[in-house]
Amino acid sequence: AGSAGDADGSDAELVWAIEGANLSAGHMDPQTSQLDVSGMVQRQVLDSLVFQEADGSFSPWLAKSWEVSEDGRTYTFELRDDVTFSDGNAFDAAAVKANFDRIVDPATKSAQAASMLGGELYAGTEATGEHTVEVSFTQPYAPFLQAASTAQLGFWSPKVLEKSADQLDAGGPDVTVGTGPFVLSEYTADQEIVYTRNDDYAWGPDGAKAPKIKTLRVELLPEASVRAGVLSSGEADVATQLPPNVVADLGDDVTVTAKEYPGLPYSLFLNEKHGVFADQKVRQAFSVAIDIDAAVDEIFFGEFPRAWSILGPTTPGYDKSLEGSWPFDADKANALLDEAGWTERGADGIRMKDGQRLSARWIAWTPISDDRTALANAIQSDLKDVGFEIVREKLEPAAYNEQYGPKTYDITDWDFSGVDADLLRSHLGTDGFQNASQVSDPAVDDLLERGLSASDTDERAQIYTELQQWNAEHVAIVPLYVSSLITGSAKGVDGLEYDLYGRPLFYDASVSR
Amino acid sequence: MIARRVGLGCAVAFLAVVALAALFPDLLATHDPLRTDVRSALEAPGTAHRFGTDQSGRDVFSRVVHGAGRSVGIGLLATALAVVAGLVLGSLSGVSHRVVDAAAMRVTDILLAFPEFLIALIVVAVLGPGTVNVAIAVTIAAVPVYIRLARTQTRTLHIAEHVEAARILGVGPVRTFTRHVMPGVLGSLSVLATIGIGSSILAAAGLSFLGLGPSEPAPEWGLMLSGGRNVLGRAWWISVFPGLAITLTVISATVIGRALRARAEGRRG
Amino acid sequence: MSVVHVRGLRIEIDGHVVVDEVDLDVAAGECVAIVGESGAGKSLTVRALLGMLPDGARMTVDELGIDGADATGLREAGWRSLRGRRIALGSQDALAALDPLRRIGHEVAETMEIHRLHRGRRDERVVQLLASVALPEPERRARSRPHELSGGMRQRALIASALAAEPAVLVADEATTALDATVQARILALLRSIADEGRAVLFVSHDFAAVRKVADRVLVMRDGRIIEQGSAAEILTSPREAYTQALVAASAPRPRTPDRGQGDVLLQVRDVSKRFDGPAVVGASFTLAAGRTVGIVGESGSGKTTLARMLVGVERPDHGEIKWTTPQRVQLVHQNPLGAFDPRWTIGRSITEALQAAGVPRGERRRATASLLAEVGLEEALSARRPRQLSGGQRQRAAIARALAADPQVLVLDEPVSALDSTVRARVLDLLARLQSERQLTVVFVSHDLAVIESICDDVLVMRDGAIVEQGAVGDVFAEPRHPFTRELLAAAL
Amino acid sequence: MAASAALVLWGAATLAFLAFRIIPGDAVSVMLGPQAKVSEAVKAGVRAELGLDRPPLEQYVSYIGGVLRGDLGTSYQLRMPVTEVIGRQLGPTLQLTALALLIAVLIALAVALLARRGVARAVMIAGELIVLSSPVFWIGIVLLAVFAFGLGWFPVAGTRSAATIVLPALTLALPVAALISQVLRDGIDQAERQPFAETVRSRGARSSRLVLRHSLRHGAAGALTLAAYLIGSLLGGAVLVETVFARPGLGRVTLTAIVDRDLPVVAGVIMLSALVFVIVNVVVELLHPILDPRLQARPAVFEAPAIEERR
Ligand SMILES: Nc1ncnc2c1ncn2[C@@H]1O[C@H](COP(=O)(O)OP(=O)(O)OP(=O)(O)O)[C@@H](O)[C@H]1O
Ligand SMILES: Nc1ncnc2c1ncn2[C@@H]1O[C@H](COP(=O)(O)OP(=O)(O)OP(=O)(O)O)[C@@H](O)[C@H]1O
Ligand SMILES: [Mg+2]
Ligand SMILES: [Mg+2]
Repeated sequence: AGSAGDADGSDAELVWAIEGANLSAGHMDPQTSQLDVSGMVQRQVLDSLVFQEADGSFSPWLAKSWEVSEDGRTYTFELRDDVTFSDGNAFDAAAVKANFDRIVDPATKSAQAASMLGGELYAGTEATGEHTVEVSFTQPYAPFLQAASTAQLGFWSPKVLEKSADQLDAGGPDVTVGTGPFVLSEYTADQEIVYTRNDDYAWGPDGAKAPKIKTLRVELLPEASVRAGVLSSGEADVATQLPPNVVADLGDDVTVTAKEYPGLPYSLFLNEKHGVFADQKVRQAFSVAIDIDAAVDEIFFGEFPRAWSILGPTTPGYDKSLEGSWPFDADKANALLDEAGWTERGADGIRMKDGQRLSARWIAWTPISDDRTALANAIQSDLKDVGFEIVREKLEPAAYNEQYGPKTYDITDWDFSGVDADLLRSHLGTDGFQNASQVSDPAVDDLLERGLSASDTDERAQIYTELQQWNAEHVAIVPLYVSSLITGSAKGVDGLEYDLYGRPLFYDASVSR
Repeated sequence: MIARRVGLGCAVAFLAVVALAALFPDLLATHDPLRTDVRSALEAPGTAHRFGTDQSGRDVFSRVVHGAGRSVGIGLLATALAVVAGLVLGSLSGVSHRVVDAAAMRVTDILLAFPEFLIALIVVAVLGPGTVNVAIAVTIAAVPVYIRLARTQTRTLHIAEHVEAARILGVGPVRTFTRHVMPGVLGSLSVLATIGIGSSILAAAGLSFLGLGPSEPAPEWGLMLSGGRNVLGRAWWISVFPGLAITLTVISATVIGRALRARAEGRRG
Repeated sequence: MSVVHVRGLRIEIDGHVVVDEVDLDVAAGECVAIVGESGAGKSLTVRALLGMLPDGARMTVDELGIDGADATGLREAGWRSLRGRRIALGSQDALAALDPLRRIGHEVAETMEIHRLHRGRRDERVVQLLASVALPEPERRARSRPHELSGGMRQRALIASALAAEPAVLVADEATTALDATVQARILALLRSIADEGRAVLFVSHDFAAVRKVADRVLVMRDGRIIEQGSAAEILTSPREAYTQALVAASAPRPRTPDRGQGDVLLQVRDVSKRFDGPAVVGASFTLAAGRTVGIVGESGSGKTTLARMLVGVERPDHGEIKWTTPQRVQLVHQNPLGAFDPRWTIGRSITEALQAAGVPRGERRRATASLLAEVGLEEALSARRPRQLSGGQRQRAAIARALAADPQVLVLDEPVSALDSTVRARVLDLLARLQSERQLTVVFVSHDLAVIESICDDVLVMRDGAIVEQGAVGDVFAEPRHPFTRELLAAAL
Repeated sequence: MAASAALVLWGAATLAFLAFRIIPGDAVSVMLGPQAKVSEAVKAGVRAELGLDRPPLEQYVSYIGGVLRGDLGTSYQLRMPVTEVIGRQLGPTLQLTALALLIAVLIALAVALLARRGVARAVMIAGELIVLSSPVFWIGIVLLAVFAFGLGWFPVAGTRSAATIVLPALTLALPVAALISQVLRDGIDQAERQPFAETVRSRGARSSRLVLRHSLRHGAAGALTLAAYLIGSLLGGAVLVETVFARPGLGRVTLTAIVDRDLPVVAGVIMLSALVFVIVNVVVELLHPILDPRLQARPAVFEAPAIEERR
């Protein structure tokens, strides 16, 4: 696909195939969407204050330098003065304030970005000079720098925020306007996003200038086999979100990069305020009734490790001691369920108690990949063996939200990437926006609070270890496996880099045939 | 002639097997259709698993057998509902006052203007996905066709000479309607319905394929086909057997329907 | 020297011999008619002369010469060069025999195209041909399509197309059967003139009246063999074979039934009109006396059926009055007996239903059915059959039997014999005459066949374009027609 | 004709409007983003903005008014005028369906004309039965497996090279071709059973002349009506084919809109489909008398073809 124009390839086009099925459902704005894909694609347009290097350290980006106050509550950024949005507006302290204020504004309906910006803790942003900005929090907020390095806290042109903020979720050429290395020049929902080089770009991370390729064409191909197919046939240069089962078939010309997601592994969330999971014994039984090792190993061809904790092994604060601590044990599961009083059996072998079936309803959000479907089948089958019925409903986003809102399910599932263990706050905190298990435990809230303000690395690690152990006993979340973002790039693609989440970065990418 | 007989025989025999599978799946199935065994996932057809296993190690043969009830059931249910609704609405329209009849037929014509599959999709959009909703959607999509046929047949029969003859002989209107008109209409509808079952099965499979029908792990042919399409190169059997099941069932229904129609039209063979 | 020369023609279909030992000669300028009952093998014989037998038919012939060419062992390609060029076919229903989607001119010109004749002058030739068959306004008609022409005009156009390549032989298979008597007469005259111009004409018919008008010689076929032949005069006046005698007798005018005498006036019809898309019946007035048989006669579409249906009450007049002086049980026998029975029911069940509607108690219905069937001369076993499993004559009898189930006083019969063969027709007419006298029925009899009307009716109404143009006793009207249309009808029929 | 057209369009608009009203649940909650913690006041604002708080009749009148002005409303999800959403995706689907129709007609003609009798005919009839009894997505998967994954003749997906459209168009075309060739063959057979066929042969014509000059035209009338109906149904098929081949287009938009309950877009698709029906029928009504002059006198009727053929 990449067509070499000039000798330096400055007219080159790089085609990048991604899954992207849900982008059109109002997920084009990382400031409001909680989907990974949203940040992944809009990284081309959105720059951040700081850049997080592969070793986890931070380097300047839109901010030349920064300072954290003694009490850990105020971050002062010294901004570059040569940055402009692609619509010509200057990037300055006011733009930072406009964006951050928008994110936390309840009318914006932002969940993830708002939470990364501290949520309730966010006290405000002050432009103390034209290019100096102070972000303050009501209490010390350690994860902020990491948050500030993500696309979720990237910057839209203030003009857009003023005039057409409501169109940002839908996205479009004159709406999706940032300071990034590319400009979104065309967008056809469910089809493709075309990014064109921002020729003026000179403020990239680590001194990156305008990209080498002229056009980055993002093809939205929900079918994994099709993504693999276009990569093999040369129609696409880079394909991400490849499932392990196609990797072997890709051929030698394709370079495969797999990067384990940091953050919360793919897990099941057991709703403890609803139905049978109110009983901790039932939750524990559930977690040991599944032969996770076998299922994950077979279904993902040994490519992905099974998860033992609610943090992935590459996440700072990971508690390695949990490994092997809750192995598959059907007998134990049966014993626990007996103890919990589910001793009768229905005609179909499902356990009963007081005329009620031991049944849990799992809502899953579409689209669902084949391997996750296979995993779910295995889970259902294993649980049926101990007399536990799982009814799984596959729901389209709108229908899913109808159930998710009032929390009328027993189980739901997802993984959540994040480099900072603070992401647990959104999943286990009483007010967490992803608290699908409906955990409400003052001790947990206290731990999360302390993790937030602790600036000492060891102290934070200790806090998050406690949280992981709390879950291991309490079983609000059943982690299943740690997935990787698998990206294949065709021969001729050079200079592709990856961020900490394994997403390709195109600052230096080039393509030649 | 003989080939056609043989074809008809095969069709009847195949549908008999499908019916057996639908009513008593456990007689034919070799495994539990829901039982996974990840260690033997993606096994090729062989002695242990006649049609191989899928990604979760479930037995494809048993799933095809157990899927018969749902896949064919939706088609049958939808067709039966459509025939009943069509018969009632169409024959009522056929005997009502001209204005009522004209209005009813205009509405039907407007519905007929839309592709059946699009109507089914829209109905599912309104009702939400699910087995029952798919059956309803397919019914609604098919019903205008039956209404129109029932109405035309009622009209034709109402003025047909043999009905008129009965009337002249003094046979009462209700009796004329129930003895001469209704059975005639029902006869044409059921012939159409035999062919319509095939369409309904296909439409339902299409909706399942799009993920709007029954959901995993329930065995359903359209869904199974959809589930295997990403591993076609590596495990063709996951898609191929349910696909064949759909095709053969629909062919059989169509062959029988055509034979019935040929008989109804009086030309034998 | 005969233009058509056949010896030992034999045709088998699916192993059955349907035509055997047929010898045939037609000379130029001669018109030979083949007559015989339906299914006798007439059509197959003449189709064999064009090499156009249905799939599955096998033909063997000792000698076969067409216009001097030996056609004995021809293959399809050879036949094609004969067809149209040396021997041409004009068949029964001209509406269906001309491609309805093409212009008449193209249809006529097609034969010339196929045989590459008259290149460059075809349009001219087409007009000439159409003129030669006496089609009015030939230029305009060449641009018309078949549905825009009347039946007679279509038949002319079809003959013109058959003559386009100047074949030596013209085969006319039932070329006049579907036509009204008046039109039929004109076409027969045309065929005669074609023969007189020097072509060999082979005319197939089961209608002796038509044969009488055109044929020089007549061949009588039965069960695939020619059983008798001779000059038209010989065969028609002194047939040797009993079969031929029966055929001739059936086609000959039937003896008139004696006048039945006037009873009380039963029905008064005054100024009745009915429109559908156009007027169907216009200002009809007449009276019907008890015990009489009234014939309604007229061309197709003249409103006969509509009037009859109004008498029975299944159709209401728009204007005017139909008044029975005393309540009567009136029954209708439909034009098409096949349609008049529920196709899913056995004949017996249909008759039983009629008996039930007439109030016959359940226990007696079986016996009554049997006696009704016996009355119309059908075996009781036939009551177990469905309408399709009966022959045309049997169906018509069954329809009459069912009408009798209601014990009618007045019977309205719509074209009860038109679809029947002449021999079968005679039997049904006899049945009707007998029933009428046995049951003292008053009968309204619709027909377009004057001979039938003359033989069975006391009075006649002549209809044209919905209006009754003449009425009176059959003897008077037929002897001294006053209206020009009646005269035309009578002239055509005789 | 104009009246029938208007009636169908009005019916479609009403149907589309009803779809809005029947949907269970609150349209506003459905359209607001995931996990939206929105106050009732905000919801009421959105509702007012969309006019959902007005009486149904008023909403209906304003909806029909919008339709008359060519305004189909704004997509809930894409926040774009529906006309624009559809307009953008119409191109690929139009290409796909037009090519499919062309392929279908060519295949149908070839099959109906060339496989007239004998074994070829029996094979074709069996082939048609198989194609018509197989779900279109299954046909697509088989074609993909054989020609793209197996033989590698065609690319698996994508939109940019011309070759990518071949398999999807063929998938969409096969069932249509099978239906048309069935009807065409029946029509030709029926025409050749009519007495005029005998007349034509009695003139010395070859069977090729009979078919090409006479019976094909008879068969074409039925096939044309059917083809017209099938043009509409191609849109339904496009949903499946575009999904299987991961192609962009109206089918995908329809499916996404249905899944996301983006009702203005669904309504737009309904209107589009009615418009296609009307246009196609107008064209067919104009073509029919050319094929069959007997129809000239008859007033135009909007009718779907005989029932058994609607598969
Ligand atoms: N295509 C055919 N297949 C089988 N049998 C046929 C076919 N055509 C004619 N026959 C049989 O051949 C015999 C002669 O038929 P033919 O059509 O020559 O009779 P016909 O004398 O022309 O009768 P009609 O007066 O009814 O036209 C009949 O018994 C008929 O059933
Ligand atoms: N139900 C009807 N609807 C519309 N037009 C009708 C109807 N019945 C008869 N007509 C028309 O009325 C006219 C008279 O028809 P009718 O059937 O009475 O003629 P007929 O003399 O019986 O002709 P035939 O000898 O062909 O049976 C015809 O022009 C016919 O087309
Ligand atoms: Mg004949
Ligand atoms: Mg009549």
